[in-house]
Amino acid sequence: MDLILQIWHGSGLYQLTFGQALMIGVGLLLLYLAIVKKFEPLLLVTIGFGGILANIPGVEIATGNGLLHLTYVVGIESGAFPLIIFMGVGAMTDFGPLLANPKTLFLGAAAQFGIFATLLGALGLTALGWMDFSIREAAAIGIIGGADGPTAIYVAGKLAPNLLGAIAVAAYSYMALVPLIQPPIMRALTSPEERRIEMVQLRDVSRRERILFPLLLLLLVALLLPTAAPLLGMLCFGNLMRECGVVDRLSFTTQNALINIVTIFLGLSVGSKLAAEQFLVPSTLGIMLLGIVAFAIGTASGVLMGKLMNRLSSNPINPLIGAAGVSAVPMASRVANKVGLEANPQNYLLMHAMGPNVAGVIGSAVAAGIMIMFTS
Amino acid sequence: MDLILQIWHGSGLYQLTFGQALMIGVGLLLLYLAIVKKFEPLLLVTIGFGGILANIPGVEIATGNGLLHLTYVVGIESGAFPLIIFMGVGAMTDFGPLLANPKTLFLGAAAQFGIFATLLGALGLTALGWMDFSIREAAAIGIIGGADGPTAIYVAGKLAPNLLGAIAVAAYSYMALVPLIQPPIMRALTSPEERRIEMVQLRDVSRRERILFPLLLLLLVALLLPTAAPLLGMLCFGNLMRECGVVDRLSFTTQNALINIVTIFLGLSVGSKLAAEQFLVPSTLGIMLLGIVAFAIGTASGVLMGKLMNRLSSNPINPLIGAAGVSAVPMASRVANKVGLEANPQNYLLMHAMGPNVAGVIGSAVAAGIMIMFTS
Amino acid sequence: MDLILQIWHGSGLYQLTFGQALMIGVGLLLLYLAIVKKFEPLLLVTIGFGGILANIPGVEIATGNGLLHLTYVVGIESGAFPLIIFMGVGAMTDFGPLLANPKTLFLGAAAQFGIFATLLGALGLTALGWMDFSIREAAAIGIIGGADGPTAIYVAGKLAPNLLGAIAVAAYSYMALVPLIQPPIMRALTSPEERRIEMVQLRDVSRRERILFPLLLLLLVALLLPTAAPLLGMLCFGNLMRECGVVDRLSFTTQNALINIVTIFLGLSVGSKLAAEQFLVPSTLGIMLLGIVAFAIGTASGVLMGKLMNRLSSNPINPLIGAAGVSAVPMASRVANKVGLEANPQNYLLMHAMGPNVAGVIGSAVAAGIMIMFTS
Amino acid sequence: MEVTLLEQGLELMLIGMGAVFVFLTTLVGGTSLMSWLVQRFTPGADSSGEVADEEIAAIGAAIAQHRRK
Amino acid sequence: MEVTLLEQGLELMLIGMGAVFVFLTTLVGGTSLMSWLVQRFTPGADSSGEVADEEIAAIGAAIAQHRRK
Amino acid sequence: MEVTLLEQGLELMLIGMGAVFVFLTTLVGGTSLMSWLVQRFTPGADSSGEVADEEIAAIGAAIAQHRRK
Ligand code: NA
Ligand code: NA
Ligand code: NA
Repeated sequence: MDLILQIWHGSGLYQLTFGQALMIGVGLLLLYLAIVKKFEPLLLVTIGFGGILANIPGVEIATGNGLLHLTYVVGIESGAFPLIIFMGVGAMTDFGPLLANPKTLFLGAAAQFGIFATLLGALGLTALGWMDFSIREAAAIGIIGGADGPTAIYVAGKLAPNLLGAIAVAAYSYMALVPLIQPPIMRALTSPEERRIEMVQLRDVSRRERILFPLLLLLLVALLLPTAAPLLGMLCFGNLMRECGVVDRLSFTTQNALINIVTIFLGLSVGSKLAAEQFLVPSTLGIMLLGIVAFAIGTASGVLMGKLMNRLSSNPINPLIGAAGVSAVPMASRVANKVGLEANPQNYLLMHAMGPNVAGVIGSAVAAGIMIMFTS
Repeated sequence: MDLILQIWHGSGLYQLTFGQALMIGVGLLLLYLAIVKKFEPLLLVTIGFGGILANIPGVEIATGNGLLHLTYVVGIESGAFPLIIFMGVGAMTDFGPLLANPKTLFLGAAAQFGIFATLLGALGLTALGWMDFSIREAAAIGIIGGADGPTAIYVAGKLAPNLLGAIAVAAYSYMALVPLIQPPIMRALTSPEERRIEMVQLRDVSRRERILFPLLLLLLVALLLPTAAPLLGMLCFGNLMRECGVVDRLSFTTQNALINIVTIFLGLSVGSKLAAEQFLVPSTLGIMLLGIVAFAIGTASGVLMGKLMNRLSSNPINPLIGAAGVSAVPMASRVANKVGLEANPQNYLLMHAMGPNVAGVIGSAVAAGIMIMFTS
Repeated sequence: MDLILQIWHGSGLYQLTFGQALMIGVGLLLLYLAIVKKFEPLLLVTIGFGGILANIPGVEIATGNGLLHLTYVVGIESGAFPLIIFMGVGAMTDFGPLLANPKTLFLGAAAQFGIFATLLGALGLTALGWMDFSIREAAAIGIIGGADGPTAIYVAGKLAPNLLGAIAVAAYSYMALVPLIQPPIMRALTSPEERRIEMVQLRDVSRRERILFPLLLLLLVALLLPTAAPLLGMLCFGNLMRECGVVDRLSFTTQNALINIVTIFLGLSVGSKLAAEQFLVPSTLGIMLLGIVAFAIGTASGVLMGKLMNRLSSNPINPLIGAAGVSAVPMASRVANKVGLEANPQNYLLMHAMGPNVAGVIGSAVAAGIMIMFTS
Repeated sequence: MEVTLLEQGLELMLIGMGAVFVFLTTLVGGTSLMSWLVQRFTPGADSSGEVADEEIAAIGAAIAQHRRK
Repeated sequence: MEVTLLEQGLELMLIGMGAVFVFLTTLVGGTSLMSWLVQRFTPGADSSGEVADEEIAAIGAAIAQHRRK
Repeated sequence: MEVTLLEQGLELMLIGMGAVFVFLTTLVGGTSLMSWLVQRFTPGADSSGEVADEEIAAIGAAIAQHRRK
C-alpha cells in the first residue's frame, strides 16, 4: 500500500499546481497557433512543447541535470544557439534586393525606433511604480521590437536571463501575429494613392557584389560597433558561405541539418523557461504589453520613414515597404505585398520589401550591439 | 636502443592482457553479427568498434580525456543521447495501426511482464548468493526485457552506470536475435488454428487523430507518471513533429542527420564501456543470462495475453501479434508476420503486429518510469 | 556626450592595433585564396573568417565565453574535431587503389621523411639560437610535412597548443599550394623517360577485402602503436561504415552533415587562434619557413622512393606517384596525373597515385603516433 | 528488518505490472474517446486524400529546394 | 544623483537611434561605393548566366554524389 | 648531461622513420596476405556486379524515403 501511495504522491495529478495547469494550457495554445494557424511553426511547436514539459511536476527534464536544462546552459546562456541560427539565417538570406536598392537600409533603421521607444516605455512603467525593470531588463525587453527571435534571445541571455522566457515568447508570438498587427497600422498611416505606388524594377546584382557585401558589413561592424560583431559576424559568415560558391556543401548543411538541429534545441530550451513559477509573474504581463507596443511603433516608424523617403527620392517608393523594416523575414514582406495588392492589383511589392526586411535584421542587430555596449 | 625499448613497451602487443584480447574478439564477433548476419547493424557496428577501441592497451580514447569518454559523459551519463534517439524514434514511428486498434495496447502491457520477472530473477540470484545485485541494479537489468535499447541505456545510466556496458550489449544482442528467440516460444504456446487466424483490416486513421495522440499520451504521462515523462515526452515530441505537418524540415533532420549522428556516438560510447576490466566480471554473465530469460518471458506473456484477448474480443485476434509487444520495432512485427505466414499463406499480420509493437515501446518506457520512481 | 565618447572608445577604429589590422588583412588574403583561387576553400574560408573575427578589438567571440573560444576548448583542445574529421575522411576514402597495389604503401612511408627532417630543422634553428623550440614544439611543427590538416591540428593540440594557429595555417596553406610547390621538384628529380612510364591497370578489389582492410589496419595499430590508435581508429571506423554496406545511413551522415558541421567549427576555432598578439611572433615566421621545407622534402623523398621501387619492381612504377605520398588528398594525386600527362598524353596516373596518396594519410598518422609517444 | 530484498522485488513486480496496466488501460480509454470525438466532429474522411497531397507537396518542395540551391 | 532612470533611457534612445542611423548610413555609402566600383571594373553582366550554370552544377553534383554512394 | 636537443632529434628521426617503415611494411604484408586469403577462399568475382546493385538500391531507397515523407 505504501507503494501505491508513493505512486500517487509521485503523480502529476497530485503535485500539479494551478499555475502549472495554466502554463500547460499556454503551451497547448502555442501548439494550436503553430499547427492550425501555421504561425511561426518552427519555433512555436518547439517552444510550446518545451513549455509543457517544463510544467509537468516531478519531471526532471527542464531542471537540474535534465536535458533541456543542459541545452539551455550550453546553448542559450553561452549565446551559442542564437549565433548559430544567425549563421544559418545568413546562409539563407539573399541580400540581392538590398544591394539593388541600398537606400532601403534607412527603412530598416527607422523601424528600430520601436526598440528604443519600448525601452523608454519599460522605464516609464518602472517610474510609475507599476513594474520594476532595471535598465538592462528594459533594454532586453525593447529588443522584442526588433522582431527578430535570435537577436532577442541573444540579448536577453546577456542582459536579463531571468526574463528570457517571457521575452522569447513575446518576440515569436508577435512575429507570428505580424499579419494581424501590421495591416491596420499601415492603412491608417498611408493614403490609398501612396499604397498604389508602383516601384521601379530592381537591377540584377552581380555575384562579386554579393560576395563583397558580407565582408564590407563585417568590416564596418568591426570598426564601428564591436559589440554587434558576434551576431552580425555570424550572419556575414553564413552569407559569405552562401555566396562565395566554393563551399556549397558547408552552406547546404548550415541551411539544413545544422539550423534544424539548433532550432529544435533552441525552441525546447526556451520553452523550458516557461515554468509557471518563473513565467507567471507580473513582469510577464508587462513584457507582453510592451512587446506589442514595440511592434506597433516599429511598424509605424518604418511606414513614416517610407513616406518621407518617397517625397525626397527621385524614384517612387511605396511607404508600405517601410513596415517590412521591422524584420520578421519574410512574413513582413508578404504583408507589405498583400496590403499593396489590395490597393492596386498590379502592385507586386514582395521583392522591394525584401530590401528593408533584411535591413531590419541588420538594424536590430546593430541596436542590440548598442544596448549591450551601454548597459553591460 | 632506449627508444626502441620504449616503442616495445608502448606497443599493444607488450601490454595486451588476455581479457583485452578476448574483448577484442567479442568486438569482432559483434561486427560479424552486424555485417554478415545483418543483426541490428546500426548499433552492433558502432558498439562493436567502440568495444575494440576500448580494449587497445595504452590508447587514450575510451578513458581520461579521450573522445569516447567525453561523449560517454556528455551523452550517456546525462541521458541526452537516449532521449534524442527517442525523439528520432518518435519522428519515425507511425502510430496509425495503434490508433486503428487501441486495444493492442494491452498486448504491449502484458509483454512488460518480462521486465518485472527478470527484476525478481536478479534479486533471486542475489538471494541465492550467486550474484550480488542491489535493487537498483536488478531494476536496470530487468529493463533489458523491454527490448528497447535507448530505454535500457537511459535506465542503466540512471540506476546502475557500472552495469551499463553489459546491459546495453545484452539488450541490443537479444534484439538482434529476436528472429531466433521468439518463434519457438510462439509456436509452443499457440495451436495451429490460432496461428491461422486472419484479422479484420485496419481502418484509416485521420491526420487529426495522429496529431492529438502524442499530446494525449504526453498529458497522461504528465498526470500519472512524471518519471516516465522525459522518455515519453521526447517520443511524443518527435511524433508530433512528424504528424503536425508544419515542421517537416525539423522532422526530416530528426529522422536523418540528428538520429544518425547521435547513434554513432551513442554506439561508440556504449562500446567504450566494454573495457575488459569492467566487462569481464561475473555479473556480466548473470546479466546475459537474465536478459534472455527476460525476452522469453516477455514474448510468452504477450502471446498468452493475445490468446486471452482473442477469447474475449468480438473481432478475432491472432495471438502471434502479442509477441510483438516486447518492442524491438520493427523486427518483432516481422517475426509475427513470418510465423503467421507459415501457418496460413494468406495471413499478413505485419500491420496488425505494428500496433502492439509500438505499444511495447510505450509500455517499457512506462515500466522504466516506475523503476526509476521506486528505486531512486 | 559621455555616451558618444563611450561609443567612440568602444569602437574598433579607436582600439585597433596595427597587428590586428595586419591580421585582418591576412584573413582577407586567405579568403581571397579560397574564393578566387579555389585553394582548399572548405578550410581557408572558415579559418580566414575566424581569423578576422579574432582580430576585431573589443568583440568577445574568440575569447572569454565567446562562441569560438568555447568551440576551441570543446573541439580542438579535446581533440574531438580532428578525430571526427578523420572519421569523415575514412567514410569518404576509397582504399581500393591501395588494396590493388599495397606496395604503394612504401611511397606513403618515404614521403614522411619530410616530417622528421623538419623536426630536425626546427631543433637546428633552436641550436643556432634563431628560434626557441622545445622538442614537443619541433615535433608538432614537423607534422606539417604530413600534409594532413586534422593530423597536424590533433598533434599540435596535444604537443604545442600555443603554436596551433600557425601550424594549422601553415598546413592548410601549403596543402592549398601543392599544385605550385610540387611540380618543379618532381620535374627536377625525374627524367622525361621516367615521367612517361605507363603503369599496369589496377585489378578489381572485392567487397570482402575492402571490409577487412580497416579492421586489419586497426588491429595492427592496436598491437604496434597505440598512440596512433585514436586517429587511425576513427579513420578505420569511418571506412568500415562506408564499406560494410549495412549502415549506409550512418556513413552518409558522416560524409555530409557531420563532417560539414565539424569542418565549420574546426575552421572557425582554428581561425580564432590567429589573434595578432598570438600569431605575430617570430616563431610563426619560422613555422611558415619550416613548413614549406617539410613539403619539399616530403615530395622529394616520395619521388626518390618511386625511382628506387621502379628499378626493383617487376611491374613498372612511375616515380611521379611517389609525390602523392605526402597526403593532401586528392590534390597531390591530381598533380601527379597532370605532370604525367605533360610528358605522355596517354598517361593517366590518377588512380595509381591514389594508392600512395591515402597511404600518406596512414603514414603521417603513424608518424604522429610516434611523435606523441616519444615526446609526451 | 524482516522485509527481504526478494519481498521488495515481489512487491515492485506486482505494483509495477499493475501500474503498467492501469496506465495503458487509461491510454486505451483516452485514445478511443479521442478518436470517437474526432470522428464525430469531423465531417468526411480527411486521411486518404491528404496523404497523396502531402507526397506531391514533398516532391515539389524537394525540386524547389534544388532549384533554389 | 539626480539623473533618473528615465533620463538615462531617454539619452540611450537618442544616442541609440542616432548610432543606428549613422551605422546604416555608412553602410548605404559603403555598399553604393562598392557596387559602383564593381560595376566600373567588371566588364559585362556576370549575374544572370551564372545562376543557371550553378543550378546545372548542383544537379550534376547531386547525381554524382548519388553514384559515388 | 651532454645529449643535446639536436642529438635527441636525430635519434627521434632515425627511430621514427624506422618505425614508419616497419609499420607500413607489416601493413603491406598483412594486406597482401589478407587479399590472398580472400581471393583464395572466395569463389568468383564479387566486386563489379555488386556496385551496380548497390547504386540501384540507393536510388530505390531515396525514392522510398521520399514517398514515406
Ligand atoms: Na529588426
Ligand atoms: Na518494450
Ligand atoms: Na601524410
